Amino acid sequence: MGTATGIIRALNSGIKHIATKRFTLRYPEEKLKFVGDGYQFDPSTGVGIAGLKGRHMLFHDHCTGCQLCSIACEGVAEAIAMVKVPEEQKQNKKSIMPQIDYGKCVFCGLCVDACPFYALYMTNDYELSSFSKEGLIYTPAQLQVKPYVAQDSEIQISDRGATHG
Amino acid sequence: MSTETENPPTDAKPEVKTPPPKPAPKKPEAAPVEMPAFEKSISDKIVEKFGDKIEVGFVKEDRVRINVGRENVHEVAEFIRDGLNYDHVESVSGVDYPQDNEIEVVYHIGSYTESSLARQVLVLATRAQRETNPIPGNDATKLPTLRDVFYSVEFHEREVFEMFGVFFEGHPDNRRLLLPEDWADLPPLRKDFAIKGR
Amino acid sequence: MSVIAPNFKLSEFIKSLLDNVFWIILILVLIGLPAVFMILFVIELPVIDGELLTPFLALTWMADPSRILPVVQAFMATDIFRVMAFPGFGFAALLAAATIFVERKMLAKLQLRVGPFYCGKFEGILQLMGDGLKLISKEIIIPAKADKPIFWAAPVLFVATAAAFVAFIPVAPGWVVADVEMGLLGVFAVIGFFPIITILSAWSANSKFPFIGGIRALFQMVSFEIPLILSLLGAVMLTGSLNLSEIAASQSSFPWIVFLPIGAIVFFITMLAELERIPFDLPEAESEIVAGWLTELSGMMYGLVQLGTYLKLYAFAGLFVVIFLGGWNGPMVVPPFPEELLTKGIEMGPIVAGPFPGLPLFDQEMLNGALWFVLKTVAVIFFILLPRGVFPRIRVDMLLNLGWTKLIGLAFVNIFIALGLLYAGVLGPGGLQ
Amino acid sequence: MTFTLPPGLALQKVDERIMTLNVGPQHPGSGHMRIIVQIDGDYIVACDPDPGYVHRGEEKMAEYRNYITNIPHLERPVIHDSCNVLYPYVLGAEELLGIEVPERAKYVRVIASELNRCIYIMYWLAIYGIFLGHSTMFMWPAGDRELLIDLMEKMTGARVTHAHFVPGGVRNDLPPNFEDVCLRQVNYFEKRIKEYAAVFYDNPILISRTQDTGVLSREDAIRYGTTGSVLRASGVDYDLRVKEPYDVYDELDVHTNVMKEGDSYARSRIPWLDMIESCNIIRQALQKMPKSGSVRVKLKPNPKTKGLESVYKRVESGRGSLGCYIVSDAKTEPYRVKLSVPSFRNLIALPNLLRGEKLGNMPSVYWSLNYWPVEADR
Repeated sequence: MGTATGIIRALNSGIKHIATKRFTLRYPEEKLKFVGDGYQFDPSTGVGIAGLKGRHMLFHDHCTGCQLCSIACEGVAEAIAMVKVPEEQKQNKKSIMPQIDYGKCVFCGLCVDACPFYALYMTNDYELSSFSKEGLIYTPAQLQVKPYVAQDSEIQISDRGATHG
Repeated sequence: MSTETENPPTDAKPEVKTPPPKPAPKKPEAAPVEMPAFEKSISDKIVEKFGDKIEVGFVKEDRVRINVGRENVHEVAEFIRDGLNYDHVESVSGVDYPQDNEIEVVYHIGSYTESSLARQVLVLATRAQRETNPIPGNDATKLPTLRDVFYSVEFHEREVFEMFGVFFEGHPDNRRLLLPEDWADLPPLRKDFAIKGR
Repeated sequence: MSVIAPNFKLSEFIKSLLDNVFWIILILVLIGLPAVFMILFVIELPVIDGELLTPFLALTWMADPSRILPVVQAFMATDIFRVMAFPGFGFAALLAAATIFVERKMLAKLQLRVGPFYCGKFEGILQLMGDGLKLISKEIIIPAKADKPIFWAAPVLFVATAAAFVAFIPVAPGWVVADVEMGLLGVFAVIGFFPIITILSAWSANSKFPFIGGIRALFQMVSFEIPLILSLLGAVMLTGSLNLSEIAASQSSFPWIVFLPIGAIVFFITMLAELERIPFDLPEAESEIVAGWLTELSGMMYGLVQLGTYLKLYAFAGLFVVIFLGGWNGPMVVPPFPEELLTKGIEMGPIVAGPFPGLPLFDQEMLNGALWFVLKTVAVIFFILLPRGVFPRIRVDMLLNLGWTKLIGLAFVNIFIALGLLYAGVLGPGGLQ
Repeated sequence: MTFTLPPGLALQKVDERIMTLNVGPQHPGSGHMRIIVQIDGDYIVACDPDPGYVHRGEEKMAEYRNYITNIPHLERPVIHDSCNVLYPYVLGAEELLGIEVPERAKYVRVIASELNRCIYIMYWLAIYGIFLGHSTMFMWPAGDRELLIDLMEKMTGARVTHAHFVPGGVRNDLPPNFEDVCLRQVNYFEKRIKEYAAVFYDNPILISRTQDTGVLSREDAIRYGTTGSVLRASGVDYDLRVKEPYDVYDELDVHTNVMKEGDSYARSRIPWLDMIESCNIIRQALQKMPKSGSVRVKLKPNPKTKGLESVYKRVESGRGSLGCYIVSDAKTEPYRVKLSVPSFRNLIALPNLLRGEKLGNMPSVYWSLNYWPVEADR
């Protein structure tokens, strides 16, 4: 009779789960909420601050054009290229700043670790798809913009199961 | 940074260190600085059995390294299995040393049955002659297989054969494993096989 | 300049319109006119309410909708209606479509998913239509060395056989497509076609995985047909008839599942196996043999096989209901037909629709029977669908072992129970029923 | 059934009765590999695994990158277990570079490693379920995995490829309030996976389907050098977290799950028990972890090793013991990196287990070996 009880237990468990809450996150309508404002790095202590490794954000007034981010990326994805910025945006002597190709970037965040001047951080924006390869290359001017994100869904656990509330 | 690692410097730099060959920094007889006792007893057993045929590479905590010539590797492996109760090979790695003109094959041997050996790994290293223009399987880069001693080396030795061109004599199945069937280039993990653009 | 119409010319637009008109006229002349002549001169049109149905009369329906009711009633009395629409194919296909939707939503709920959601605005109710459109628009790819006529014919045969099976199922008293005296034997004969079609399709595809799948399907269906037939014999003995309508009618006070639970269980398990549903979906075991005998089918050929499978599912569920659950029998829940519709019609403020002298199209007994039948069938279908969520697939040798040793033994036990009930006088003349 | 084919040698004689099937790479039951199977009726007479479809030369790439930039690509072989596949490399690099890791970082690593182990096992379990035709067991683990992926994403900032461990600790400190969220979600996760028993592990159909199939005896398991759940299902009590504790595993109470049967069922049950054990370890680690402190030692930009030396480190990953052999030559790049991966070590058991089995057992035996094709190919 062990077989019969096992089969009945399995059926019972299946029927019970029909009444459990659905766990699916309906992505375009709901978006997951992340901790913090994105991955940041504090070069004075050498420890990062937790956050999503999403699209980068470049602070022009801090960037010195030292190329350390580009060098850090060299062995990983070769996504960062240093480009000349126009005269009117010039903030540093060399007037070069990173330009990131998100077609190659693997979002490891080593460039953020490499930046000693608090100039390069990551943000919560992860929706970067584009219709062309050129659209994935973000120039310094584009990287300066803080992205708008509306993410508010969190995992909520109750007696009737977990949901993305 | 990594662009410095072209082939010429790779060859040039270790050649400065060639006089003390591989196990140079740790000479167990010369510098017995608080060597772990249990590991020392293992290496002593092997030294006692084989004497000059082998050379103790290093004795560190949980790790013992034995360097053997290619003609003795089979009997040393048999002794390791029967006399010391090691029972399986965890990995077989090839290391290419172009400056020594040798390819080193390293067996990491562990034991499941003997509980005192559970955290020990015995590193058995042997070297094969390296050919400048390799013809995998048909040149002097050959070693005796350990498959009849440790069954678990079968696929690992196949991998080393295709990645380094080291032919294992007596291995029943020296076919390609990971590389495509039509691979006609150098064995890819040799140092003279350069990655494009680097 | 838009990309869709790079250079628009009025002359070409007019020319395309004229082309369309030309072709329409040509087709009408070639096909339409002969058809009209055939209708007018060859076919004998029916007489409805003392009037001969002429094309002119058909046009008057638009002016007076109540005149259409006798025509509909006359049409409902024809065989073509029974085959195409109500107890036959259309009804079954509708239930099968509902089954597919319910299966997907229920399985999704069980697995804590959402299931079809976006198609059709509300919980994805139009998903099936979307899938059908997708399947129709897909290219049909046929393996180069396939035996093409058989390969083409197999899906069509599969649906046809499933529809033939549906024809035997009585839905309400008197409402059955084929009310044959040896109905159950006919069912067995039709079920016997499925393995042949499967193996034909599998063999003609000339491919390894379909072949293994076809052989597995053959094993499975042949070895489960014997317990299937044996498990139904108990009910036949108690009823004394092979006519499915009579079997259903004989259970007016007790359904046979009360007396023959073992037979019902055996029949249910064999039913799952015949339907190739989890846990018996070996012929389509995707991790072993890709998609089994369906591997090489593509486009609407695959869609036809799926349609046939779900028709078959409905037919088996209906067979279970007819034989073990009492068919259409059940308490009368449908309200009687409102008589004032015949005399007064519906009064909606100033407007009065009707009266409708042709109504009722269906009598109360038939509606009640069909309702109970559908309810019971849906319940059985639920239990057919449920194992898909909670059981893994079993193995060929376990399946054959189950079929040949355990189920056949149980089916014989069931037959002995039926015989015992008859000889003890519990049932039969002088007994309960 | 006895077949007189020499062990390890397959696919030579082909006669009329025998049909050769290419299971994979475009087959729903193989993953990124091919198993060439010869069947006689329903019995497999010979089987030859053919990996290498996703070989990308991680070991060669590692020779051209320095010790830090190796990290994002060395975790690529098993992205679901990316912390564990990186762990031995990081331990080895620390020994070569002479770095002492802060105490808190060790605990963070243990938590990340255990979470990752559960994430991997859930993915593995999902595929094991669908290989047996159990679609619920595909959807439930795939969904409940999200709880832990969410934790990892809060912790490291990436959902799958974390690149979190570095020589000298971990990349970033835990986010505020992480301990409470972690405890809550791990507790719920444990409650959920215990519900799998009724539908999957205690299901009589599953048990009859997988018991006594692909039996690997204790002697053979040791002789083949298998590892992880395959080894422990065959009755060998060997877990590196207990036998050779790295980081802070010696301060935690780790229980090793061992079963004696050595069949496909035992091999599938061990990872499930391991997940429950992992939940215990995470709770212990959260309790014992220092509440504050540094998590990363500051390194020089391009650290160099001391001289020509080698190190072999191993950890217990989701699939078994995962070793990393690093040879360094006083440069910023390693001279040679060899990953001794458990999938590749377990692969040798596949032809021996499948010979004489039924074709219907092939997916369950194959996937119960805890084989991850991408990891085996590296």
